[in-house]
Formats: sequence, structure tokens, C-alpha cells
Amino acid sequence: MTELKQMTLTVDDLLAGYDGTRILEGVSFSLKTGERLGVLGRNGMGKTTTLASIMGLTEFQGGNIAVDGQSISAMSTFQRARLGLGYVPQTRDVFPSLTVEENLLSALGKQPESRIEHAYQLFPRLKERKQNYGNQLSGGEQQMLSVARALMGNPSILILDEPLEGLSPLLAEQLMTDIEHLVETSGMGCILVEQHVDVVLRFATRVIILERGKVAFYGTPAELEQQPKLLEETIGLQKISA
Amino acid sequence: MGTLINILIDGVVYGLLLFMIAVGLTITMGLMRFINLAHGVFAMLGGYAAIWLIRQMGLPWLPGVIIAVLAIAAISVPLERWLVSRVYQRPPLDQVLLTIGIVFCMVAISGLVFGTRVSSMPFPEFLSGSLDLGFKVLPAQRILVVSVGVASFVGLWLLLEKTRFGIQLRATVDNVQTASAMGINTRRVATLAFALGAGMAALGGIVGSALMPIEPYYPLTYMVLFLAVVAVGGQGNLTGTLVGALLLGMIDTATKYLAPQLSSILFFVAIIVIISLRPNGLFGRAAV
Amino acid sequence: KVGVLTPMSGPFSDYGQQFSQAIEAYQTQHGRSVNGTEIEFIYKDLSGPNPARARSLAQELIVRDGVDYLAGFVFTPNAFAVAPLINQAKVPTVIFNAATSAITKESDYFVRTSYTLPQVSVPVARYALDNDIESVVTLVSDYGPGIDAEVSFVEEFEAKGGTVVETIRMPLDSTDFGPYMQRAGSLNPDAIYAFLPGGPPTYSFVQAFSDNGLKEAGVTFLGTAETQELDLQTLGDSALGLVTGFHYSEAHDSETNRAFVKTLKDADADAVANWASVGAYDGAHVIYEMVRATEGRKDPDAAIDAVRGLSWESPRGPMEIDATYRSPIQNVYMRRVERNDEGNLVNFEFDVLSDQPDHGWNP
Amino acid sequence: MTQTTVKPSLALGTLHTGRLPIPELIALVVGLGCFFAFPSNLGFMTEIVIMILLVLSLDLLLGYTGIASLGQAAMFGGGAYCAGLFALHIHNDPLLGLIMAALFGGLMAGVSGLLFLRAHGLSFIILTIAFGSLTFAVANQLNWLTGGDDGLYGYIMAPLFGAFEFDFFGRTGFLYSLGILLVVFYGLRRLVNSPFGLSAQGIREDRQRMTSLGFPVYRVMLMIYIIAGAIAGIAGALSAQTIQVVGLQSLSFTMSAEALVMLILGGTGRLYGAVIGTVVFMVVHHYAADLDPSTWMLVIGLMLIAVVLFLPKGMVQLVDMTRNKVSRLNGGAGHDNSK
Amino acid sequence: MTTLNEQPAVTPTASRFSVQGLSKRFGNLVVADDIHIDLTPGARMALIGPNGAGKSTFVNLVTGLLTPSSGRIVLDGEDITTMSASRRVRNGLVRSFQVTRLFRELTVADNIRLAVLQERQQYMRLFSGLANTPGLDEEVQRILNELNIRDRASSLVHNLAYGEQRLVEIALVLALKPKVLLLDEPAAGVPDSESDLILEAVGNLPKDLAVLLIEHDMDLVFSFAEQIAVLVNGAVMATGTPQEIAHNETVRNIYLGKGH
Ligand SMILES: Nc1ncnc2c1ncn2[C@@H]1O[C@H](COP(=O)(O)OP(=O)(O)OP(=O)(O)O)[C@@H](O)[C@H]1O
Ligand SMILES: Nc1ncnc2c1ncn2[C@@H]1O[C@H](COP(=O)(O)OP(=O)(O)OP(=O)(O)O)[C@@H](O)[C@H]1O
Ligand SMILES: [Mg+2]
Ligand SMILES: [Mg+2]
Repeated sequence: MTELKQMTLTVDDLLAGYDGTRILEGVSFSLKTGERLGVLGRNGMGKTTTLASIMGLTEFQGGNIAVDGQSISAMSTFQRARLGLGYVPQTRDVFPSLTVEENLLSALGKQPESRIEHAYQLFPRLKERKQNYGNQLSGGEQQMLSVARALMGNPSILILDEPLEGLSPLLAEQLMTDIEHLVETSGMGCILVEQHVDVVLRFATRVIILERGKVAFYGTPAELEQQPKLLEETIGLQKISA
Repeated sequence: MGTLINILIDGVVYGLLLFMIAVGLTITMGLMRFINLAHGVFAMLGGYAAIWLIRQMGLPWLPGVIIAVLAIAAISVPLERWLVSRVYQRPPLDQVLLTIGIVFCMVAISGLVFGTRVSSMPFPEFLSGSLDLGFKVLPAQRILVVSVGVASFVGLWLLLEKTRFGIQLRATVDNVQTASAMGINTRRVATLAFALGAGMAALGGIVGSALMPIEPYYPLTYMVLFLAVVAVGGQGNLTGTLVGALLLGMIDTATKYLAPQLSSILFFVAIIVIISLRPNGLFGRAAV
Repeated sequence: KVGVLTPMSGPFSDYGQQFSQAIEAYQTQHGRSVNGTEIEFIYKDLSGPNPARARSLAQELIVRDGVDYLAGFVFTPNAFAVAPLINQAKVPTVIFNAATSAITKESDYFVRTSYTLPQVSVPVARYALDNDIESVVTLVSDYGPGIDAEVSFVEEFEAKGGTVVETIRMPLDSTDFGPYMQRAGSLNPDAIYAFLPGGPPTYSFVQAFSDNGLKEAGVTFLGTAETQELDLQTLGDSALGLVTGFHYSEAHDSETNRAFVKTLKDADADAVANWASVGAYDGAHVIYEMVRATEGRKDPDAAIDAVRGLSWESPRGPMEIDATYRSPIQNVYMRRVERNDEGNLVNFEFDVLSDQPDHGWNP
Repeated sequence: MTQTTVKPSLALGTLHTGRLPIPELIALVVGLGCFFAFPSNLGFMTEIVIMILLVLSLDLLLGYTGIASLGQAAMFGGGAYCAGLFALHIHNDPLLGLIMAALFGGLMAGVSGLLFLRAHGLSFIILTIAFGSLTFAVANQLNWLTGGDDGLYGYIMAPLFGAFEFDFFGRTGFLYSLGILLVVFYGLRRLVNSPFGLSAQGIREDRQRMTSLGFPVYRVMLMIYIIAGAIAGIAGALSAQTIQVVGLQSLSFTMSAEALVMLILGGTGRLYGAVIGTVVFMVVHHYAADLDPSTWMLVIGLMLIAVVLFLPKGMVQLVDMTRNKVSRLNGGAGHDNSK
Repeated sequence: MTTLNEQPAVTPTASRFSVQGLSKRFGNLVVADDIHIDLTPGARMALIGPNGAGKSTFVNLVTGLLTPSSGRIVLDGEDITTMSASRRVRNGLVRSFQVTRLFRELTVADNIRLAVLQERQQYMRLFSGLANTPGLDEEVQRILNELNIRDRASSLVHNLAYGEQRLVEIALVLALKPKVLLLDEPAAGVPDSESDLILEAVGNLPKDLAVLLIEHDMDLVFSFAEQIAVLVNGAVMATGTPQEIAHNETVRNIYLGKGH
């Protein structure tokens, strides 16, 4: 793997939404390469919006997003990506009229083509399908492709929006271990949105819970487990399945 | 027999000409999926530019043409930045309205500037007159059309299928937001593609000017023809456009030889039959 | 007051320009009033064949602007569209161009100062025969005027013993005339007889004629309006030697014509005189005569009667309005495209067939 | 459901269905107003009314069903020639001719629709263009029947209801056309607010999903295409009857294209959008051409560009803005989805 | 809560829906390999399998979006192999989409309203207003409440969060009152807390309705299914009760993993 750029992402009192409507009402957190932030929250609480805002895909309405102290709030999306943010959108959004291989190439930027081989090692299934078009892939295959594509640009921080959705349990486990492995070895940072609380608690070094676009909790998994009431209110779970 | 050969040759040549005048549209409309009714505008402007450079500025033919093509590509950049790019994400019909608007404006303007009559395109000696193949005569200009047509096809095919630019372009068209989230400078890609389309349109307008003379109403007069070629070929598919153009060229020529009076009726019937049978065009890939 | 319906925008806007320039010329020459009656021309833009628009514009002119005469009319359907109107409202209407014989049947208030296609086609046929052209292929655009031209030519040519090897009708939207030329050439006739609408088609057609080697092969190009002055220079060298029979050439050698052309050019240096101009010029003359006859009173029938059989020296040569079908009787000149001393292309008249009636008229 | 409200469809945020012909009454008043205000422009105003009908038929296709056609002139001209020939050879009663034309327009649409409606997007547009051009070429070929380029002429319409002559001021012609327009408009308004209308909008949004909801999409589209064809036919007939000449241009691509432009200009998916668009386009054209023929295209072109840039929803947006202001004043919110 | 229980219960022995020897190839890739599946009325079956095993393809074949290379599909004793997709739905064979497929520019209410109109065969009413279409709005209300998305009724679908859209997707399916229901990952993207909601909705379906569930969320599968079929490389590798499957070694190795 090629050398990785260290970076710190700071989101400070972020206000964002879609054409006029406000969804995020002051979200703040920060993240270094090597750290792992888990994002929890019910449907429609603003998880995706938060991630999308970091990538500059929503309507920025206030607050600040900064990388290493430099504000990127005004930057266009592709520049942010080139800074070293790898994004896996919730809806996967593989390019339907590109083959698997081309999907990967499209995100490669200045990186060496050898990265594609790494991706294939991570997801052998993609290699079998590499001449298929994006819209000929199964749901799970699209998910794999989406993750693999995000890794192409050798990101310092990987942003994952429900990457396990639609993956078979076995594969989901593998993917999570793979990601953990990646993060450890490459020391990259990672933001993970997941519906499965246990997964998040197992993976994350920090957890943030969103409630109606506000931060309801920000702390370590350990701290969170001390507050079952909060969990119940925000996620609606009595106990956390082992 | 003689007729058959005539049909074959004239058909191929005319087909390549159709390809030349439509290939620019395959890029802007086919690949970029931008309903570009203003294609003819760039073809026409290309023609006028070349005529002006060669007649007024006294440039030699080849440099004149090259500069004209580049000029049109350049002109298209601000147009794309300020007007066209605003409607990429909007419904196709807004694109129709915008480009029709552009057509109307350019028709009126060039009418005022160049007059409403045909402006004749100068051609160098070696391209004027005709060429006797023994069994038939071929206008020398057709040789030009053939060579330019083939060259552009090969060049564009390589560019779009084999280069990173081609991939990034298709990615951008599929999903702008995601493309930019993958670090693609979607604005630049789109602008370049549009300029490429405009340039090719200009080239087509120039080489085709013997059959489709340059005059202010050019963009309206041949709009249907452009669209038909692209649609028959299957949008965004270069090979498709070539085959489609050749096919239409053949059909048109054949009917002109065999049933002249019916040729335009049969031409449209052919289009209807082809597209009804293959709604995604000859080479179109149906969305799965 | 005269309302002029003519294209002033769109592909045919040339007509409007030609009309207004010619009328302007006439008024500069003969004054803006006939013994005291001021004559004013009001122009309305009717950019193409569009009966609906023709009717509503004519209506506005008659009802709102209260015009006493209508004029202009480039396209036949537009003329037909106003026929019922002018019958009800009794408005004498002078047709500057529309060249279908049947128009003047539709209303007694129509007068035509242009020509009809049979009127020019038949003489061309006769000329061809007299100059030992035995076999002809006709190539015409497949629409009203084209068909008129073909039919009347073929009838005359065959009646007088010529052979029409083939009659080809080319769809209006043709762009590639190569195949037609190849076909015509392969039948190697002595001549082709062509009719196309002006502008782009004519341009491509003439190019195709020389590019496909018919010219070298010595095939004579016979036509009518193809080499009209507006397109002539654009056609370039490929037009040289084309033979056409028509009722007006800018190069017509007469005092009246020189005066006419001069007045035109004085007003606008790059003005060009073609059949449309002379149609309007003589149209203006007819209107002046009608006004003179009625002393400015509104008496439509008297006005029309005044010009039945009227004859005068027009820039095109001697001309007369036929008493019955109110359309010109005039000379048809055979012209060949040549370069004049300034190096411009001109229709040089080398032969004349005098006093041709409307050969297409059948009551 | 206790909370099922008094006006459920409103509570569920959909368009309220106008049973009362209020818009029609307004239109009638306006129409009559113009009738007395501009007695010498009746011809022009009749043109507008007829064009509105054609554009409405397109709006049904495009605005409500998502079928973009550039060949509607085929049905318009078809209707026109049908009515003309009917008057010339069979019977010259206007209303009879109107019915014939409606049937013929519907027939043409039915036949072509059967073949075309399997295609989508550009392919479909081209098919419609080709069909239009085809009818044009055919009509030109059959000049023994249609008069070809000279146009079809020589028939005189019988008085309307046997009472009202088609006078050369065009009074009868205008009121006749206006009347027909109002009837059609009312019918259309009922149609688009009906379950059938909603199904059409479903098709506009996503054909395949409609199929997997069990809708016979193809059949529904065909029905709409036929209805639109009939309306276009009626428009054609009105033009043939009020002008008493039918020209080839009634079948031309220009006709179809201008109709489409007027529709988008006004705003698709709103019936009054079609009305506004047509009136604006034709009036601007008329006066621009009067002032300076050489530049009216420039004027129109700039207008179109401006609308695309500043009024993405077309001219109807202006109406919405004012309406929202009003409704805000009386505390109600204009809802976002009155498609 | 009213239930949809309006259809007459048929004899539970009769096969409501059966697939016989269904096969599909994409070029040389076999995505459905001689599949046999049989659903009795009221069956609650789950179809699981690794990604790309061919589950969605199976659904597409059965619903007529793809045409099988070979095999028969029988619904209520009628061979529907060549029947048009929309006819199949009208005959009671309904599916939900793995990737939500909604009318994004229409309101949630109108989305559901469309489904109801079809189910009640009222969409051919040309001139009567929606408001006075008998029973329409009541039905829509009922479904909105059932999935408690009533407060979303008048917002456009494209303004909904993804999970919310999943619920609307389900709502459409319920509105069609199917006889045989194919759910393709209905709970994907819905948090555990809300997936119960979907289960509940499915639970409220008429008892004689046969359901085939495709899902990767094992908690959901095991709490729902009475029978499980495992699809691998396009072929049915095993079928059985949840217990049997849970303890099947191969299934564990290639699909479930250690977690279960
Ligand atoms: N494109 C959009 N336009 C307008 N509003 C939107 C858009 N996308 C989402 N919203 C609204 O923003 C709110 C938050 O949506 P978001 O997708 O961030 O929720 P989420 O936490 O990701 O939910 P889920 O778990 O279902 O993905 C939702 O109420 C939704 O209605
Ligand atoms: N049109 C197509 N052309 C070629 N291969 C295809 C096509 N459609 C699907 N496939 C392949 O068929 C296989 C089965 O796809 P399918 O979507 O049925 O899998 P699945 O079981 O639904 O997986 P998942 O659980 O990930 O959704 C996949 O490997 C996919 O790549
Ligand atoms: Mg989300
Ligand atoms: Mg699947």
C-alpha cells in the first residue's frame, strides 16, 4: 500500500440541509487518521446528510468543516475527495453504464493501477464480474464495488454510509474485519454509519448519536453502554445483542 | 449491376457524410445525454468561420478549416459554462427549450450578419470537379468526406473507449454527484466534452457544406436529419452512429436510384421500421 | 392604401426585400401620388406558406388598416386563403409572384404581374427543339410549381416530336442530388430540364450538375428561375453556361431596365434586380393605373376593368395584362450564364420568344 | 379511521378536483372581452385559440404522461385535411366535420401509437418526427386529393347550427373555436384530476414501476395518445373550417416544434400552462414581427432562454408565486405538488 | 387495526404458487439453475444465499421482468410463464424492490393511492374526481397508519430519508393485497427497531397469503420464516426449517458465518 497522508477532520457546529430546509442543526465532532467514528440514529435523523455535507453534497448553511485547520466548507466536492476523503454513499451509486473495472478506474485519480488488484484481492467476486456493467450487478456486488471504488484514491479518511446493507452475514463480517484490518494497517481514519448498534460499538473508538439533526451523544462506546436509557430513547433498543 | 455498384458507393459515401454531420451530436446528446438541438448551430458557425477565414482573411484552405474548428470549440466553452451547464441536471425539456432558444438567436444573428442567402464554401483545386473511377464518376469532395469520416471515427473511438477521459465522462453522465465525490472534476470533463462535440459539429458542417450549404436556417433545416441519425444508431454509441448513418445513407441512395419520387417517404418509413424494431437504436444497450 | 403580404423574416425574407426595394424604386421614379391621391404601402410579414396567417393578416389590413388594395403573395396557398376574403370585401389584389395558373380563377379581383410556370416552360421546350436537342431528362422538385413546370414542358416537348427519356421528381427535402445526376447522366440525354425552389436546393443541385461530370459530358442544362440574380454569384463557376428561359434578366438590354436597375442601386448599392423585383415594380404600376382610373374613389370593379388588357413597356420588356385571366402576356428570353466585364456572372439574353400567353390557362 | 378528515384528498396532499367550471367561466369572460376589445384581430385570436387546443393535447401527453412528441402536427394536419375533404366532398356542416376530424385524429394516433409507444425518450421523439414528416410527404404526393403544395381549397362551410354564417370578420369563427376550446378544456381538467389522470402521472414518473403495480401501462398510454390525437384533430378541423384552406404546413415539423416550445414555455403538467405559453408566444411573435421582422426570432429566442434560466417551471411559476403570496396572506399554504 | 382479511380462505393443501425447473443464463453465466420452489397458501418461506447467488434474478424471472431460459411458473394452477408482468400482478403475484423504486415526484399519499386504484380496478375512471372515488382515501389512510407514516403523507417521496422510503415501498406492496408476495430485502437500511414494524405489517397480512422473503438480516429471517431455502450459484442448495438450516454445516460455512 502506498504511503498515507495524516489528517484531522473537524466538523464544528455544522448547519446543513436541502434547498432551504434545514436538516442538521449544529453537528460537531472531530476525527484523526487512525480513529474510528461510529454514527447512530433512527431513520431520517440526518446521518446521511452529515456524511454528504462533509463531501459537500448538501446545502451548506453554516458552521465549519475543516481539514488540518484549513476550512474546506467552500471547496467543491472533487477537491475534497482529492484531499483524501473516500466516500461510500448509502445508495451505493455505482456507475451503471461503466464496467466494474471502469468504475474502479474512474476513481483512481493519480494512484497507480496496481490498487485495482488490491481491491480485487479484497473482493474476489468483483474480479469475476469485472466486465459486467454496473447495472448488471447484484445488490451486494454493487455494495462491494462501491467500497472498493472509495479505496481507489488511497483516502486518509474513509466515509461509509451503511456499507453492510444487503451483504450476506458472512460477507458482512468479512467486510467489517477487512475494514478494521485496513484501518489498522494503513492507519486511515473511518466514519461508519450503521443500523446495527452492536457492529458500531464493536468497531468504533468514538460514537455519535444523531437525534433530529442534533448530537444526542458523543463519546466512547464504553460510555454509551453506561446509558441504556439514552440508547432506548434514541435508537429504541432495550439491550444490545452480543 | 452498374446501378448496384453506384448505390453501394454513393450510399457509403453519403452515409459517411451523415456520420460526419451527426457525430458531434453523438457526443453532446448521446454521451452527455443533453438534448442538444443547437448542434446545427455549431456546424453552421463552423462553416461561416471557415468561409470567412479563407475568403476574407485569405488563409490557405487546410489551416483555415483547422482554425475554424478550433475556434468553434473555443466559442462553445463560455456557452457551456454560462448557459448549457445550468440545465444538465434539469429535465430534458428544459434542455429542448434552451437549445431551441439558442438556435433561434443564432439563426437571427447570422441572418443579420451574413445575410439570408447561401454562402458558398471555397474548396481547393484538388477537391473541386470530379474524379473518374472508370465505371463511375465521384465528386472529388466525397473523397474528403470519406477520409475525414473514417479518421474521426477511429480517433473518437479511441478517445472515448480507451482513455481515462472517456471513462470519467461516462461516470460524470451517470451520476454527477458521485463522480465528483470520487475526485473527478466533473465541470471540466463536461466542458471539454461539449467543446469536443461542438468542434466535431463544426468539422461536419464544413466537409458537408457541398450538400448542406451554409445558410442561416441550417440549424433548423437539418435538425431532424441529425436527430434521426443519432437515434437510429443508438444514443451515445459511436459504432452505432456510424452503422446507422451508413444504413440510412444506403437506404436514401437506393430509393433515389430506384424510386426517386418515393425516396423521402421510404426514408421515413425505414426510420420508423428500424426504430420500432430496435427502440434503443441498432447498437443501443437497453437499460437493465 | 396598399397592404403588402410578403415574407420579411425567415428563409424567404429576400422576397420582402426585393419587393420593398422595387416599389421604392417605382415611387421614386413616378412619385408617391397619382393626381392627388397619396399611395401608401403597408408591409406585413408572412414568412412562409401559411393560409391561417395569410387570412388573419389580410383581415387586419382590410378591417383595421382599411386598405383599398392588397399585394405581394409569394406562395400559392396564401393567395387561395385570401380569395374568399377579397371576394366578400371586394379588394383588388395584385400578385407579385405566386405562379400557379389557377389562382386568378378563384377571384375576379386577382391580378398577376409575375409569370406562370407553363408560360416559361413551354418556350424552353420549343427552344430546345429548335436547337436540335432531341432527348431530355426532366428533374424537378416534387411540389406544385415543379410539377407544373415538368408537365407543361413534357407535353410541349413530346407534342413537337422530342423524346423525354425520363421524368424524375425529387423530394423537396433532398440534400444529396448525386444519385439523381448519376441516373440522368447514365441515360446520356442531350439536355436536362430542371426546376427547383431557389436557395440551398438550387445551390446543391447546380454543384452536383458539374461535380458529377454531366457538364463535361456536354449535357445542356435547361432551366427557368435557377440562375436568378440573387443566387447567381453564389453559384460560382459551376453556373457558367447554364441555359435558362425566363421573363426577366437583370442584364436585359433596354432603357427602362437600365433606369430601373440604376434607381435600385442608387437607393442601395448592393441591391439586385430579379424577377421578384420586376414583379413588384410592375405590380406597383398596375396599382397606380387602378388608382388613376378610379381617381382614388373606392370602386373595385372599375379598378380591375381598368387594367384588363393594359399593356406597357416594363423593365422586362413589353408586357400586357390579359383581359380574361388577368395574368401577363410577355416575352420569354433564352439566357446563358456568362461573365461580364466586371467579372460578375450575368444571365446574358441571346434569344427571345415573343408575347407568350399563360400556356397553363384552361377556363 | 377517526382522523380521516373532511376533505381527505386535501389532507393527503393531492390536487383538489375542480367539478365547477370556474376556470372555464373566467376564460369565457376573457375570451369575450377580447372579442369586443379587438374586433379587427379576430382572425389572429382564432389562430391562438386553435393553437391552444393543439398545445393542450401535447400537455396531456407530455405534461401528464411524460410522452414527449414532436409529431403532434400529424394529427392536427390530419384533422384539418379530413375536415376540409369532408366539407368538400360529403357535407359542409361544421360540427359534423369536427366529429369526423376528431375520429380521424384519434385513428391516426391509435395506429401510430400501437407501433411507437413501445419506444422511450429520444427514440420515441424521432418516431413521432418521422411520422409527421411521413404524413407531410404523403399529403404532398397525393396532390390530386390534397391539392399538394397549392393547398386544399374551394369548399364553403355551412352556417354554424344552420344559423350563423362564417363572416369574413371571423366573428362566428372565433366564438365557435372559443366554445369548442372551453368544452375541451373542461373535459381535460376533469380527466387529469381523475384516477385515470393520476395513473397517467404515475406512468410519467416511472413506467416500469407502474407495470409492477399491475397497470396495463401500454394500454393506458395508448388511450391517452388517442385522446390527445383526437383533440389535435379537432384543432386541425377548426383551422380548416375557419380559414377554408388547408396548407401542407399544417403537417409540418415546425408546427409540432412550435407547439412543444409553447407548452414548455408556459409550463408542462398544468393545463393553464399550455394556455399561457401559447398566448405569450404568439402575441410576442405577432408584435415582434410587426415591429422588426428581421429580429423577431432573436426576441423569441432570448425569451425562451430567459424562461429556462429564471423560470424553471415555465411561466406558470409566475402564477404560483403570486398565488402563494395570496394564500400566505390568508394563512393557507399552497401545496407543492399540484401537478 | 383493521386487517386486510377479505379474501376467502382456500384449502391449505392446494399449491398456491410453484416454480418448476426454472433456469436463466446470462451468456455463459448461470444465474438460475433448475430451481424448484413450491408455496402453499399461507406459506412463510425465506430465500437466503450469498451475494450474487441469484435471488433478485429469481424474483425478476418470476415477476416477468426477465424471461427464463427454461422452466414453468404456476400461480393458482395457471401457467403464467409467458404472462405479461402486469397481468401477473393483477393475478395476485406481487414483489417489492431491493433498491427502492418509487414515484419520486409524487407525494407519499399519491404513491399509495396509485397502488390502491389498481387493486380496486378504479384507474379507468376517466372523469370522476379522486376525492369522490368510493373508498379510495379511507384505504390510503388505513395503510398510512398501518406503517405509521401518516405525517409524511403529503411530502414528496424524494424528500424522504432512505429508510422512510423503504416503508413506502412496503406500503405499496400491501396496498395491492397480493396472494403471493415476494419481498426482496424489505428491511435493508431499516434499523432493527423499525424492522419489527415491517414484520408486523407482514404479519397482519391475510393468513392464506403466501410470502417469500429475501433477506440478509438473519434475526428477521429466523423470526419470520417457517421454511428456508438456500440459493447458491443459482441453484437451491438446501431447504428446511430454520433450525435445520441454522445447523447445516455447509450453509454456515458459505453463508451464515460464525456469527450465528
Ligand atoms: N434530497 C433531499 N431533499 C430534501 N430532504 C431530504 C433529502 N434527503 C434527505 N432529506 C431529509 O433529511 C432528513 C434526514 O435524512 P437522512 O438521509 O440524513 O437520514 P438518515 O439518518 O440517513 O436516515 P436513514 O437511516 O434512513 O438513511 C430526512 O427527514 C429526509 O426527509
Ligand atoms: N443483466 C445481467 N447480465 C449479466 N449478469 C447479470 C445480469 N444481472 C445479474 N447478473 C449477475 O447474476 C448474479 C445474480 O444476481 P442477483 O441480483 O440475482 O444476486 P442476488 O442473489 O440478488 O444477490 P444480492 O443478495 O447481493 O442482491 C450476479 O452475479 C450478477 O452479477
Ligand atoms: Mg442514510
Ligand atoms: Mg438482490
